[in-house]
Amino acid sequence: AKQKVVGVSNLWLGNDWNARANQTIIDYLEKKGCKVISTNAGGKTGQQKADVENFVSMKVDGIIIKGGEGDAFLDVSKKAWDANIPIVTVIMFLPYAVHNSVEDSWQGSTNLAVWLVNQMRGSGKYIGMDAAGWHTLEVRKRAYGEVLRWFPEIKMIGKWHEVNPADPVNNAYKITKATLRAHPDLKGVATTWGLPAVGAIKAIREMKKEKQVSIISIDQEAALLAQMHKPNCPATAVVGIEPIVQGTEAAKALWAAMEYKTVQEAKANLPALSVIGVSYVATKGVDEFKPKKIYKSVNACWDGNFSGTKLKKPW
Amino acid sequence: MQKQPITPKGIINNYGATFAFIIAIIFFSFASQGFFSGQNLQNILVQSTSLGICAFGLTFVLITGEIDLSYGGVIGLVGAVLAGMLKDGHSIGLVTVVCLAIGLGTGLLNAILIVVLNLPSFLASVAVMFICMGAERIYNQGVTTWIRDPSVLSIVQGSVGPVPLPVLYLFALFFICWFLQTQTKAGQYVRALGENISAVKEVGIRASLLKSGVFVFAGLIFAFAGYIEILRIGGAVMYAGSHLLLSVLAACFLGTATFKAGKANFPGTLIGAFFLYTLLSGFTALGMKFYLVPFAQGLILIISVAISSARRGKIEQVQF
Amino acid sequence: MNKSNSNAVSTPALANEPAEKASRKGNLHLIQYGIFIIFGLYYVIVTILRPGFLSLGNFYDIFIETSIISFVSFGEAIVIAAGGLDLSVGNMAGAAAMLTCHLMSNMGYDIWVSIVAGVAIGGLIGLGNGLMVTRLHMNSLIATLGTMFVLVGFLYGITGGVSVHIVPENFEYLGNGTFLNIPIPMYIMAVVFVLAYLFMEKTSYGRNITMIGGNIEACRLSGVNIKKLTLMTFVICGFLSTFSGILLAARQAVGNVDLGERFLLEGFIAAMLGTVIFNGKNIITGTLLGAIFLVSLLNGLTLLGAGPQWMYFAQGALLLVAIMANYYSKRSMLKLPGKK
Amino acid sequence: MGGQENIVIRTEQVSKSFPGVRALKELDFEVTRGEVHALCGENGAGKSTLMKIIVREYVEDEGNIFIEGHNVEGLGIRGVQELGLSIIHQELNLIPMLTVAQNICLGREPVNWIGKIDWKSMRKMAEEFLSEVTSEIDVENFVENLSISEQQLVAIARSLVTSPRILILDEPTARLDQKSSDSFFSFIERAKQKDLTVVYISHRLEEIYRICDRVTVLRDGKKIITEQINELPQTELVKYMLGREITQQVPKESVPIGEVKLSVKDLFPKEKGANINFDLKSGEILGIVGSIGAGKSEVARAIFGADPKKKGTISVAGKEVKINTPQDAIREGLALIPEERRDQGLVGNESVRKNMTMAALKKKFCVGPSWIQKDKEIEAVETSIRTLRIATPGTEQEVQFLSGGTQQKVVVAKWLMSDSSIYIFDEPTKGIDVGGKYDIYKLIVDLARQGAGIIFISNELMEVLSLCDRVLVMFNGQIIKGLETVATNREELLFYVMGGRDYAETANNSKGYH
Ligand SMILES: Nc1ncnc2c1ncn2[C@@H]1O[C@H](COP(=O)(O)OP(=O)(O)OP(=O)(O)O)[C@@H](O)[C@H]1O
Ligand SMILES: Nc1ncnc2c1ncn2[C@@H]1O[C@H](COP(=O)(O)OP(=O)(O)OP(=O)(O)O)[C@@H](O)[C@H]1O
Ligand SMILES: [Mg+2]
Ligand SMILES: [Mg+2]
Repeated sequence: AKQKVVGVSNLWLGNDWNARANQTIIDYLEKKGCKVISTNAGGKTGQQKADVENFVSMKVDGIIIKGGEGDAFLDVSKKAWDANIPIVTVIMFLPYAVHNSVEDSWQGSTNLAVWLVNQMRGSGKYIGMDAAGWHTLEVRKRAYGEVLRWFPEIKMIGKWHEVNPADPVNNAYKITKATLRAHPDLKGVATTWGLPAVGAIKAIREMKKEKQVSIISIDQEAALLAQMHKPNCPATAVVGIEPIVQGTEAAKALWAAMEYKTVQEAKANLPALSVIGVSYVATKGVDEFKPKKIYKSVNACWDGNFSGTKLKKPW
Repeated sequence: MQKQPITPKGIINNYGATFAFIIAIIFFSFASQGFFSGQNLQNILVQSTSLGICAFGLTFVLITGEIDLSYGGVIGLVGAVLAGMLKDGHSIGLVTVVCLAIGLGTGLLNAILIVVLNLPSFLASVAVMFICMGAERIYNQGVTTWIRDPSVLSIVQGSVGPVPLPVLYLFALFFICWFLQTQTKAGQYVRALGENISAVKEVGIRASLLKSGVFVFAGLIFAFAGYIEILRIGGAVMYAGSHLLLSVLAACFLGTATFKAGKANFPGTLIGAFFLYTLLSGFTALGMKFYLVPFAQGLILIISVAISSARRGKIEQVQF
Repeated sequence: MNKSNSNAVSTPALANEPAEKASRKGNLHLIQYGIFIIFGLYYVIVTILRPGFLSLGNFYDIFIETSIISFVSFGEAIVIAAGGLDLSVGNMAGAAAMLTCHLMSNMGYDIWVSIVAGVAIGGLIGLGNGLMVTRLHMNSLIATLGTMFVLVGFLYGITGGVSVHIVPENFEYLGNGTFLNIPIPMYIMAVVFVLAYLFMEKTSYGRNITMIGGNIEACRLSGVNIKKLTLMTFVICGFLSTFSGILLAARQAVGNVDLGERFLLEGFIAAMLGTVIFNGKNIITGTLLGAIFLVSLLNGLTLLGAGPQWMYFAQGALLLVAIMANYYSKRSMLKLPGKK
Repeated sequence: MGGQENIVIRTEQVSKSFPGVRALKELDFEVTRGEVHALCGENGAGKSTLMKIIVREYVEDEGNIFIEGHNVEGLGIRGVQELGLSIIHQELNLIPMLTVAQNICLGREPVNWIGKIDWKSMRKMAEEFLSEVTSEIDVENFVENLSISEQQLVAIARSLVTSPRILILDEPTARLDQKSSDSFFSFIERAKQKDLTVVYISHRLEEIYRICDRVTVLRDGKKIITEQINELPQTELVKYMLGREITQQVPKESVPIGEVKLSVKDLFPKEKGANINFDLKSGEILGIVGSIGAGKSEVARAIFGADPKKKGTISVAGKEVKINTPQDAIREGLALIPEERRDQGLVGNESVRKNMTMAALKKKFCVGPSWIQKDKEIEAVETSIRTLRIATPGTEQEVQFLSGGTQQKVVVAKWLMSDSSIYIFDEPTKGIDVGGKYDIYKLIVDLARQGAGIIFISNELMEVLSLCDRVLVMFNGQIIKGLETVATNREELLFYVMGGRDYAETANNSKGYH
């Protein structure tokens, strides 16, 4: 059979998670004998769209769109669909994709927020750091807010700060440090992605407030882990989506999709959506992240919850 | 009009990047099957539209001997307002007018700073860029806003017959700019202005009015480029302007090595814009590593401009 | 030495005009130093609202940050002085930082070897920029834009986008350590500042570099080696940019691919402030002040809890204020005709 | 002179100040219809300023200006053009990368109904106006390819496009060589017959006496006198301009001629021109004259290494040297005072001090490899300012604020500091007033006396004849004649400048016929 060509379009490859996930996809598909072309749009949605368009007009056998905004690809993904090219998305949603592999940012973030509330004992000041315009980060931000809004005693200083994606560590460091000077009673830091947390930890260390401030963040960046590994790290909890799992999942789905004759067939047979669970790392107070149980049958669920009660099994 | 000795060396000097462009197309066509297809060439045209249009605005300004980097902010601001107002339910007609008005306004602001107050254009336009970025951020609150109305999207994503609309816009605007600059009085003065402003003043042409006009016109073009870019993407992503900042510069500079050695000109800019996307598409078609794309874009920019600068024989300085 | 025998010449001319010229000076200073007044006021206001602004700790923060951007800014200022512009400073800084981190943490080379390699690559790229400008007669704006694209490719090429976590602790010391309670970067900045100042103000090289910026042809015809000096400005700029990149990596203990990008605009703003603050004279001191202004402006805004939009507005306003101050002080000297 | 209606330009009590300088002081000035009115004065007297106010490029601080009886208050440049006024500026203001035709028609391009320029009729229009002054320039040529002289003619042609009735000429002949001057003067003669009023600014007395009817003298921004030209002897005029008397125009002095200092063999500057050979001895002042684009500057620049040369050998003091850059030339003791002092000689926004020490900075004012000794520098600069009588308020004044003559002295001072022994002066007196010229002649003679060899390039034949020992005539890139100044005269020189072959024979022939 002819060698299959796969295009992987990355919105941005400038951090560990993206680089790692991209590499996982490449490795998986190459092992299957595909030729993989991966592109990096450097954070520019316009260019990412151009990359995908190029894949379509090259008539590749399958496309993975990793990162970015589904809405931007509506028309080009329709074209791919018409040309019978299956698309798998990673951490984004697209109606014309045969499979969307997304991360569980919402649950992870709400859990982190719970942890932060506990660390702050329900009151105090915190700051938020974010990067503007990224869909996945927006979800995380909202999930944080969904929890924190129930605690009027927990107050955000100013608005969400925007960290320059090109300079996340130092920028977050400056913001945290300056805020600590203006508000010495700061108790929490919430960031929506990994590298700002690195800067925040550094600032808190330098201000000797490790005991007072807690940090939550998503992304288990190597640099962040390294900071957490060092002694006297402020209480930190991070949630991570595992890049290898996410990448493998997406690559697997695409490989499966390419085995079908048509995209319709692929879509009919593949799950439309898969959610990759998150993993937690916390230096303190891990109890809030107890593993959740899955009941494989209804009976087991009944037994787990209602056995020994007066309730009668309805079936 | 042109009367310059035609020698092989002269041709290479004047049309270096044009040749490189043609060679690149031939190379990509033979080296990969996917490249030379109607679909792919059409893609390249469509992809270069907003970049090309924005670069026309910059080319106009470069011809006057100034520079205007404000598009780095204007495009984003226009996008934010466009998507935001549509979301609030305003009609596309009104929104279009507002977008163009923003271009007009920033163009005027540039004109006031650069022409009336006589500030150096490089710095003043960077300042305007910052101001627009701030305004953009205020307007969209740091959130990407999507445009859902298909009839609005079809302004850019649609086509007449086989021709995609953006391509029409690109060539129409190209023709307008080219005609204005080379075939009309005002265009002559704009070129003259860039060469020797006191000569223009001396014959009683209102040089400052003209220059202001160029900045305002460029502002309008930038706004139009933003409008196209955002409708092409389908939503106002954050800081869309700074995404285009360097590529637009690169397209204009490639253009200086394309037709008129060392001088900004519209056919050159058009080819410069195509060139950047041709490389992206060609390298993808060949399955090259992604980081080779900027690498090659940079090298080609350097080489073709080097060829056209070689005959200059002296060090060129930057004017602020 | 040919001294003409001037007694015989009975020159009458022009004796009348110079006497009056001295009176120009007065009002000029006020306009020119307007930026100092504005900043003075700004500092007072921030201090009233957020007393933490005026603490020794914050003072250090401002100075460490200043020292990190100062190297790029000095380099850029020197290039600008000779009539060039270097758009690749940010990527040179990034390339140096990533190369150093990569060699040191991933490949296990000695710290100093890695640093030297990082600095050398900056110098080399600078040399490349300089050669393009002096030998191929390219406009520096274009040449360095090209370099910038090439470097983006290079950066992703060597690292694949993965950030490098810095392993050796004593490398971090460069960015975070203190000596006699004063942060190390400030020492480095002080040394570089003094050297750059002496170079630009007290040596014939610096003198001629500024002269080239004024009129390159006149310099060439006066026997100034314009090629060598222009080349030198780009090499110095590349060389100094690497300091910023490597120190920033050391400071944040991680090297990420985009790390240098911020230096382009920040370095440019500081350098431009530097060339206008003292009216084109004494650019190194001016640049240092420019960097301090820029950093303290953003620091103050953060202390006030201002959102990102205000950061953008502030940078735009800072540029405008500086160039306007320069413009009005120049204009009061020239009284540009035709502008009624 | 006639009644009010005959007065075409009238200024009343016009004053204008630049910061620190009062350029014009309560000036009354009148020009009557049909006359050629000369405006004289030293550098910085305010001539150009007055004209710029009249054409509305500057706005006066006080006073009134009337053109053809209209008060120009509130009129723009276009407005006064419509009153029939046209000006040719002291500075050449052409656009190098446009063609001659585009330059001439700038601002008056013929267009068709959609606004497209009608290239054909534009070309015709340009040819028509250019033919008024010269027939030797192709209107399709790019201005950047023209010599300065030719460009000046184009500038004159351009000023005619508005069909002016009043023409202001600010030193039009400063850039014209002898031949183009002649065609320019015949243009003026024709213009006079057509009742054109001309205001003529010039530093060249012979021209003023040749073509002007009346003269106004300005000094320090004040009007000194207006007089019929034939009632004012030259010496008087100069006296009014300077406020004192100059007895001798050129301080001619015989200096002993020594050994060969510089010898140029088979020099081919650039592509054009051929085979330049000459020797220069110490103490000698060697003039080079020639018409438009004859290649004088080209030769000077090739010797100095300012432009790359095709081939040729240059020997200094008998030893062959390699000169490829100005640095090489300076090392061999050469100095070039270039033609365009603002563009090539000075760094405008830097101080007098830095400009003066530029060429010798490393050699004389640095210790170690490059450490500047500022005291030594200041001392040397102050000495220079004193001995050359440079009119500057101090060593730190930016040179862009100095007058033209003063600037030229700064350039010369720069080279004096570099201890050169061979000086090439390329039209050093262009646009400089009588007093300034005198100073420069004096300086050149002093240099020669001290044993320097001097090449003096000029278009003013009289000054060459009286200053130089020997003169080379260039035509079309070649040296066609070498003459001893004592054994020649203005007519002979002009004959060769215009490309004549053998003067003696021609002169004999013409004698024979008469
Ligand atoms: N734009 C200006 N800014 C400041 N000073 C000026 C300006 N233009 C002219 N001056 C000054 O005004 C005075 C008159 O200058 P102007 O150019 O009118 O003299 P001029 O008689 O034309 O001299 P020249 O014979 O050298 O051309 C001089 O002192 C000059 O320095
Ligand atoms: N008819 C012409 N058309 C175009 N270019 C010409 C013409 N004649 C001469 N030139 C150019 O003029 C230049 C020689 O000028 P150069 O400056 O050496 O002359 P010059 O004798 O110093 O003249 P000037 O008196 O104007 O200073 C050459 O580069 C030549 O190309
Ligand atoms: Mg004058
Ligand atoms: Mg000449």
